[in-house]
Amino acid sequence: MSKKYEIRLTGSGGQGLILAGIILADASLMQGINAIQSQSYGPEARGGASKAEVIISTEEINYPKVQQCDLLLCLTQKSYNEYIATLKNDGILVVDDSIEMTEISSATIYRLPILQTANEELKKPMVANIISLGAITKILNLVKEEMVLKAVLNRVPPGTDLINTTAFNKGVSLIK
Amino acid sequence: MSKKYEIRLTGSGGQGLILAGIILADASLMQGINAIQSQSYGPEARGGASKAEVIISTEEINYPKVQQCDLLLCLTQKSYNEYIATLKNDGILVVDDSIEMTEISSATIYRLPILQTANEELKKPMVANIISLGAITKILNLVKEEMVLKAVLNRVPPGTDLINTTAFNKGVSLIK
Amino acid sequence: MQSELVQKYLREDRLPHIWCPGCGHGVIMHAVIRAIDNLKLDPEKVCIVSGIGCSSRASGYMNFNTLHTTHGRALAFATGVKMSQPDLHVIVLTGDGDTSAIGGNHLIHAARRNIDITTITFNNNIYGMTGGQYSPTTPYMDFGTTAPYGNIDNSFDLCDLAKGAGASYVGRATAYHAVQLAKIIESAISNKGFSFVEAVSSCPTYYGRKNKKGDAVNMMKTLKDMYVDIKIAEKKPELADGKIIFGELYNNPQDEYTDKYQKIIDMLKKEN
Amino acid sequence: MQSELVQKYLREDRLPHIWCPGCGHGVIMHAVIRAIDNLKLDPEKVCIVSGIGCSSRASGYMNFNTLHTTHGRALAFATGVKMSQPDLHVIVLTGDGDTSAIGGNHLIHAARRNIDITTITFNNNIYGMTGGQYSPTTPYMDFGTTAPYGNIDNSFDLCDLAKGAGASYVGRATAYHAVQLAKIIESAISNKGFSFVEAVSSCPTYYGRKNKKGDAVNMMKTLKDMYVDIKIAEKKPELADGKIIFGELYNNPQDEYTDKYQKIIDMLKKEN
Amino acid sequence: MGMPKKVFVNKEWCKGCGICVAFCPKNVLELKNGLIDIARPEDCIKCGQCELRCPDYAIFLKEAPENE
Amino acid sequence: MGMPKKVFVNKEWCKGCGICVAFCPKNVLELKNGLIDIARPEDCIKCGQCELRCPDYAIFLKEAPENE
Amino acid sequence: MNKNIKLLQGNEACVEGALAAGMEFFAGYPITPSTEIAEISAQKLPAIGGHFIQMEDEIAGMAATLGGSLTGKKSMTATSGPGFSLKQENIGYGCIAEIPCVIVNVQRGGPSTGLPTSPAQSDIMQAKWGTHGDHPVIALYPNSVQEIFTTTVDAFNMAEKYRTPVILLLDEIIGHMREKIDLSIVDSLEIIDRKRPSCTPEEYKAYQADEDLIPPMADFGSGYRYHVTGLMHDETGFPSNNSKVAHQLMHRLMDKIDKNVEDIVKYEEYMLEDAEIAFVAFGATSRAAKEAIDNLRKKGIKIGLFRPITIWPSPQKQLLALSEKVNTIIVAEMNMGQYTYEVERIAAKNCNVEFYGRVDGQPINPDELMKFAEEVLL
Amino acid sequence: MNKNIKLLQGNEACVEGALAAGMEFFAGYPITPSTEIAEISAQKLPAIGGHFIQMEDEIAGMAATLGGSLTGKKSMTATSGPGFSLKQENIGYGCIAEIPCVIVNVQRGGPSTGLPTSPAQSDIMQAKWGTHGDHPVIALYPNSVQEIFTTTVDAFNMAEKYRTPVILLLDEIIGHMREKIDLSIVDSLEIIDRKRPSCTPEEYKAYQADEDLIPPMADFGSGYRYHVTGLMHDETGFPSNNSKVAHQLMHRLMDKIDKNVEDIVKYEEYMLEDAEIAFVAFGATSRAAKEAIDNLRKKGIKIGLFRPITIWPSPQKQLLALSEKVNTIIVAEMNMGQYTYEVERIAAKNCNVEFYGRVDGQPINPDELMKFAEEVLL
Ligand SMILES: Cc1ncc(C[n+]2csc(CCOP(=O)(O)OP(=O)(O)O)c2C)c(N)n1
Ligand SMILES: Cc1ncc(C[n+]2csc(CCOP(=O)(O)OP(=O)(O)O)c2C)c(N)n1
Ligand code: SF4
Ligand code: SF4
Ligand code: SF4
Ligand code: SF4
Repeated sequence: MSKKYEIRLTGSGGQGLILAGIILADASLMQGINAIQSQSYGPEARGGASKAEVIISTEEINYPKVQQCDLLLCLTQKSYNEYIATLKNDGILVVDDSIEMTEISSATIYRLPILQTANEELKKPMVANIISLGAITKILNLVKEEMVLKAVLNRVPPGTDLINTTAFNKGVSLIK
Repeated sequence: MSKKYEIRLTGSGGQGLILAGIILADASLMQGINAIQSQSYGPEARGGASKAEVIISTEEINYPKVQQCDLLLCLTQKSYNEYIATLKNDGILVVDDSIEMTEISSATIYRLPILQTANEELKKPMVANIISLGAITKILNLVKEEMVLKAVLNRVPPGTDLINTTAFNKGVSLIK
Repeated sequence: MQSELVQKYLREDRLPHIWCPGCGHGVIMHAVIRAIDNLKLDPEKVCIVSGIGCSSRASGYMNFNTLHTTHGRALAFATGVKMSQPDLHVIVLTGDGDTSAIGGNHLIHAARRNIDITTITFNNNIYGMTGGQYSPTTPYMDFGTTAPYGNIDNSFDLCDLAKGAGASYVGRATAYHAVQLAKIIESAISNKGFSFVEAVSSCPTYYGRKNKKGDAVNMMKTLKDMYVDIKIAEKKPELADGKIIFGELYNNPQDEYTDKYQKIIDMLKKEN
Repeated sequence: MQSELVQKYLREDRLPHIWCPGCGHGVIMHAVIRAIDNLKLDPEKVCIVSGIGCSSRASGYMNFNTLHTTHGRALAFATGVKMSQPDLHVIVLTGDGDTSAIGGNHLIHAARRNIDITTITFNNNIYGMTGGQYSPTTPYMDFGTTAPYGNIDNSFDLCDLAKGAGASYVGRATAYHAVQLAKIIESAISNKGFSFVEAVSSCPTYYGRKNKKGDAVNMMKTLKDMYVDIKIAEKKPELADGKIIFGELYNNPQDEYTDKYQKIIDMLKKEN
Repeated sequence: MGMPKKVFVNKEWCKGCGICVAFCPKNVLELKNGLIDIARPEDCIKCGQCELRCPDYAIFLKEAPENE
Repeated sequence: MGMPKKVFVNKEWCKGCGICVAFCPKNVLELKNGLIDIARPEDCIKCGQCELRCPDYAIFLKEAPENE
Repeated sequence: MNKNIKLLQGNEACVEGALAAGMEFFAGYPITPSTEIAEISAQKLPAIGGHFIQMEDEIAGMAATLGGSLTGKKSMTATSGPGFSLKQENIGYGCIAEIPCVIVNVQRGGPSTGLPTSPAQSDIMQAKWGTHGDHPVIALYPNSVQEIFTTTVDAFNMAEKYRTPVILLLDEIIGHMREKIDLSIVDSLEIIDRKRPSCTPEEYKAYQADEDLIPPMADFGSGYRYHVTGLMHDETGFPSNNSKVAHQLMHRLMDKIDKNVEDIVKYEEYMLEDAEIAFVAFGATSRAAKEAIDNLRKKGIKIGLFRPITIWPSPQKQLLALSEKVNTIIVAEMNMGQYTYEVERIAAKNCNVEFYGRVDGQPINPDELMKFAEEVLL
Repeated sequence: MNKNIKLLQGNEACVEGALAAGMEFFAGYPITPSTEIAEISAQKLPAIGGHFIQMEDEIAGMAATLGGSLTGKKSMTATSGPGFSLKQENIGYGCIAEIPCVIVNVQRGGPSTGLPTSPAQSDIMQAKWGTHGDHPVIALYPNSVQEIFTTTVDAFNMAEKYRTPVILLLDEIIGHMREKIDLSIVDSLEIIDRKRPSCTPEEYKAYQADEDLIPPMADFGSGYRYHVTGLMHDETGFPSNNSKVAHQLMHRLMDKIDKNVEDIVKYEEYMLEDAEIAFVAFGATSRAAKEAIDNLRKKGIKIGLFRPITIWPSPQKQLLALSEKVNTIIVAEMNMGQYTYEVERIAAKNCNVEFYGRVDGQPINPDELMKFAEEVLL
């Protein structure tokens, strides 16, 4: 059966969401699943809301941009406000629990302490992206966790393997 | 009856033939006859053969370039060699008498001591153009002599009226 | 609520500006409006011209006649403005890339003509807008995204270049030396002729990060440490050792271009 | 029949050249081939690059690898040639308009990089090819077809400009001082780095006529009178009064650009 | 003579660069949640360093009634 | 050692600018019909000024048998 | 002789037309065969209190021309192929920032330096497509000295009316030839000035168009401070990334031309009433075509000429009508078939479209056109 | 995982393709969204002994690229709209002097600075007509990361084979997206090098073409001294004003492309077998079209896609055949209808040609294409 997910990762400029998107795409390819990653450029890229997109699919991917999100990650209020409308009715919303949400009926919602885990538990704000990735991997249940972790370790700077592994696993464990 | 003359004045760079062409066109306009003047640009404009063209016509002139000369003036051997072929079979050829001519059958030929008159008689080599103009005016018998002379005086530098008038009249008198 | 100066000279509704946190450009733009304010220029007669780059976005924030042109061409547009309407105060705000890379020719020619335009180059030693490529002012062997092994180009001393080309006023100050910067800009605008001001800026986002220069605060401190006032340097040269001099570097008023042209106009008027 | 030098280095079948009677350009081109001959350069390894203008036609007459480019861009093309094939001797022959008007930016940037290119500007103070418009080197208040009331632009001192931008060798001589000119060109080519030579030419056809400078012979004599050898000027400054100095004006060898790039290549080779 | 001056901030414009904090000679300022905060207003000597150095015009002195 | 030198002209290239004539120190040269002419070859001292200055490479010294 | 009758060079007539239209500023860089336009401007402008400047290159010439226009002065620049290529970036700027000005391109043989002193008509497509991005284009192409004068006036008028750069195409032949001009028309010329704001400075939004799609334009220094940018911008003139704003601006820019095609399109029809075959030609070539037609008519061939004076926007309606009437259109141009593309696009569904061209530096002459037409008829 | 499978950005794939094709020299100037191509070249070239230089502007970048190619090094430059405009003059030089090289234009929103970080496809016509004078043009436009790689190789191959600058068009979307690429093809790539002279230096005439219309090209410094000029020139390479020479050169330049259209034209057909309606689209838009087609097919609509990979010379034969087969062609492009002109020219006599476009900085998406197609069908 063919599966296709349009995923949008949103937050603020410095949160490394583009890297997260690349890693997810990397991991998909490793597992033989197609993936396309893209991002928004422009003044917004400097602070303000930032957006990375990944489409992963067991079939060929034609149109490379996300049209309606199957899964939307929001790490900041600003990005939540801006992108919530792009989530499919029956999509999956992953939000940081610091965000105030408006009513959403039919979406599956994961309200997770991502930033808090990064800032307070791991004391590394910059791993919020990897925590998110762990959670998303678990939720999607399409690309294998070990693949994603391998992809993480391929892309992060040398010497940060441990913290990133921890972060990833933390993310996975946030789900259930 | 409509009359149209395609005239090409050829010689070397410094001989002032473009000015002669302009003067002839000027004079034609003064008399209510249409005229177009043009010239060749290009490296040739720096020394070497130089070419000025005038078309005068009692009718409207469409195509602005000379196709086949009704009248060809050649002041140098080089220009004669280059342009003689562009003269109509029944055209008029005005050549300086220093030029060695190849056989031409049907053209009307005026072999005149233009350069000699300028250099030796008037001791002003630069008036060869005006002498030529006098001769051509007389030959064509279309634009009035006084018009051409007026046009000459309009265009030549102040203080040279006398020598140019003399030159023009000399040119006229070279014909018969 | 804003400061009076900001209210008076900036377009509040266009702020906050797009510059990154801690970018020196904002400080420099502030100095420009202080200079204009001190000179009591009629804002209607001030024309700000810029090219393309982070720095060149300044024109959009300033409440004058403002012209945000194409990359490198600010001075060429400005020359048209000044030449056709000599009563305008024309001020060009530009980046190091904008003025000295693609725009280098217009800089030297405007300087040569000594046309009354004040050029203020926000020099952050990098192309900020496009994400950190080296510029003609990137120091030797510093890094840029297009100089991954270190920059082998020698860098321009923009003040020398402008002076050599014919500018009649040349000054330099940094975003740290903001008070002096405003003073120099004031003198530059006052000079009737081509004036050049190198306003040393800092780009923590690209230049800073690529070259491990620390955060915005650190980069400001570096400006403080690296530059020394020419007046101090003249008095105590030992204090200037290994440092770059700032201040009024050259001030040599000369006949101005549009004035000279006006003389031709006047002469022809008389003749007729 | 031709002189040996002409036979050896010029394309006889392209001669006589298009330059006007008495134009200084021919004398300068002669000096270039004498310099090349003295240096015994392998003609196969010499690349002559020019822009557009009377002067820039020189490339077509010279029997080397020759590249006649677009107006003002000779140095940019030359930079590509040199950068991609550093073992070539790259010599740019160009006009004052070509190098310093439209090509000004490439001049200052090539100089800044100190890339091993020798630029010889045939400076006739006018745009010859297009018929006598003023150029950035036309003296103040001289006439050109676009300066019918006298030129109000200040003129560049090309040597100063090149030096200020970073050239490591700068020299000047005139078409009259043809022996010295060849010597300076020789030194310029020998300098491994960016070298600039201002070869003062004369355009009797346009500049001369417009400015009543007499015929070609006269203009040559004027060059003789107006310029004084730097060595003489240094010994007897009074002889240099009101005159322009020629000779080797600056000679300060510096690391060369393609050499520095080669070091990066070598470093990366070692790493692998 | 005008009223005494007071330091004001515009949090909407502040980008939290910390420059004002670092260059305040009296340590009046702090970053709070990444934005400027006038932590010790009573120590302020109205030197204007913060206004001079803020790249974002988010902090400045202005005349104001003493107890506004 | 080479043969003695002699002054040669190439009339096809000469444009008659007169520069060689003016700068010949021994007044060897003349323009004739607007082109170079070696009027007084016997006075030539083989200084090479004409070759140096001719913009058209139309006059030069070359080794040649004395009475060619 | 009528005092108003003069013998003028085409390039000279262009300057005279510009001055009659109100030109006060010229910035350029010399290049054959356009240089006389700069030279005569240099001579004439200061005499009327205007300004001329020779810039360091064509890029600067274009930039300065736009700068001059922003202060309210009617501005012009002139060039030829290589310079026209260099001006392209800033021409696009003029289009999006809606700055009126006239850019003259006296065409010569290309590509590159090509045949710098020979005529060509090979920048026809470049006039429309030379700069990046979609943009509005008006390009005019007269064919006589008299018409160079009036068309230069038209060019300024359209530039001012539609707030856009207007390209005036000439070719080396008509630019350099001297011909009769009757300057008595000067008195009856309609001169259009840009619409300036009638609102207060506070109300002024620099890019808010009136119903005619044209925003009033204030002179720099006249009390209306506003912002001009080459970025996509909204009605206030300030940059915007908003896609609706971009859409609106782009469509308005194109519409202000497209919706006024009737006003902008100028053309001449010659002997088309009963024509079965028609030349489409412009500039110098159209004069050869006329002469060819006169001769062919004498032979009884029903042939005529459609001469677009407005090259862009193309006279689409008229060409379509023509294609419905004649059997064959021969597009004759001194290039390798540029306008032919446009004529084919419009006309090929209705009639046969043939191309006759030359790219050897020689003008197309009447004889070869006659021959070609006769061959087509076989 | 197959080691050859990688996730690469489009711009990155372009550099990898260039290196695979043999690129040894890159000269450029940064501009969004092409900058990564310069950045990655700066990083990779010295490692293989090649050279990278950041020039002072795009004009210089283009000039240096041509200079580099003359020494025998395969050379590339990359830019976007404003820089592409600036490069035009020297692109024309490359065409007439027949200097192989690749010019990448990663298209963004224009005109002028426009929407610098948004995608567009609005330099399609500029790629053909941007420089003055008639000149040969090859322009290619891939639509995936994999194809960017192979098409960059094609671009170098065609440049070398036909001795001409080749334009590689990308757009911000495909330039910046990351996608799977299978690099195992590298081993089987055909790499073409320019034909070098086999004669002696004495016999060598630099612009004397062989029967294939291509003159062998010697590297500067390799023992063949010759002259290169942007003036019209004869077989020896030296300038000539002779009209026969000019005619011959111009026609050979055009013919070397026109006569090899079969070799140069690349395209993809998708679901066209039974199509009654067809999209014509390229680059990112063609991907939206494919998705739209898949969806429309599900609804039973007989629709397909013709995707030119070679944009210029246009696949005239194929488009003509298409027009004879379908009722309607919808040209979908992120501009105001540029390629539509070309399709109309070729196809309008046979079928209905519709245009669907966008110029607001947003990609054309499958939904709007579906809607448009359905409306057209009504
Ligand atoms: C013709 C052209 N080339 C390149 C660019 C891309 N570009 C935009 S800004 C810029 C450099 C900006 O650097 P600088 O002037 O130093 O200003 P900063 O952003 O650092 O303040 C470049 C290369 C462009 N917009 N136009
Ligand atoms: C882009 C471009 N602009 C303008 C020209 C016209 N043009 C050709 S040569 C020249 C000036 C030549 O002057 P200079 O370089 O001083 O050389 P000279 O002819 O005086 O030796 C000009 C303006 C051109 N060919 N290309
Ligand atoms: S990128 Fe650099 S120069 Fe640009 S706004 Fe940010 S800090 Fe300032
Ligand atoms: S126009 Fe002047 S520079 Fe050109 S060849 Fe003639 S004399 Fe020399
Ligand atoms: S300097 Fe300005 S932007 Fe920076 S922290 Fe202080 S108030 Fe905020
Ligand atoms: S210098 Fe040369 S060109 Fe001039 S007259 Fe003498 S030989 Fe002839």
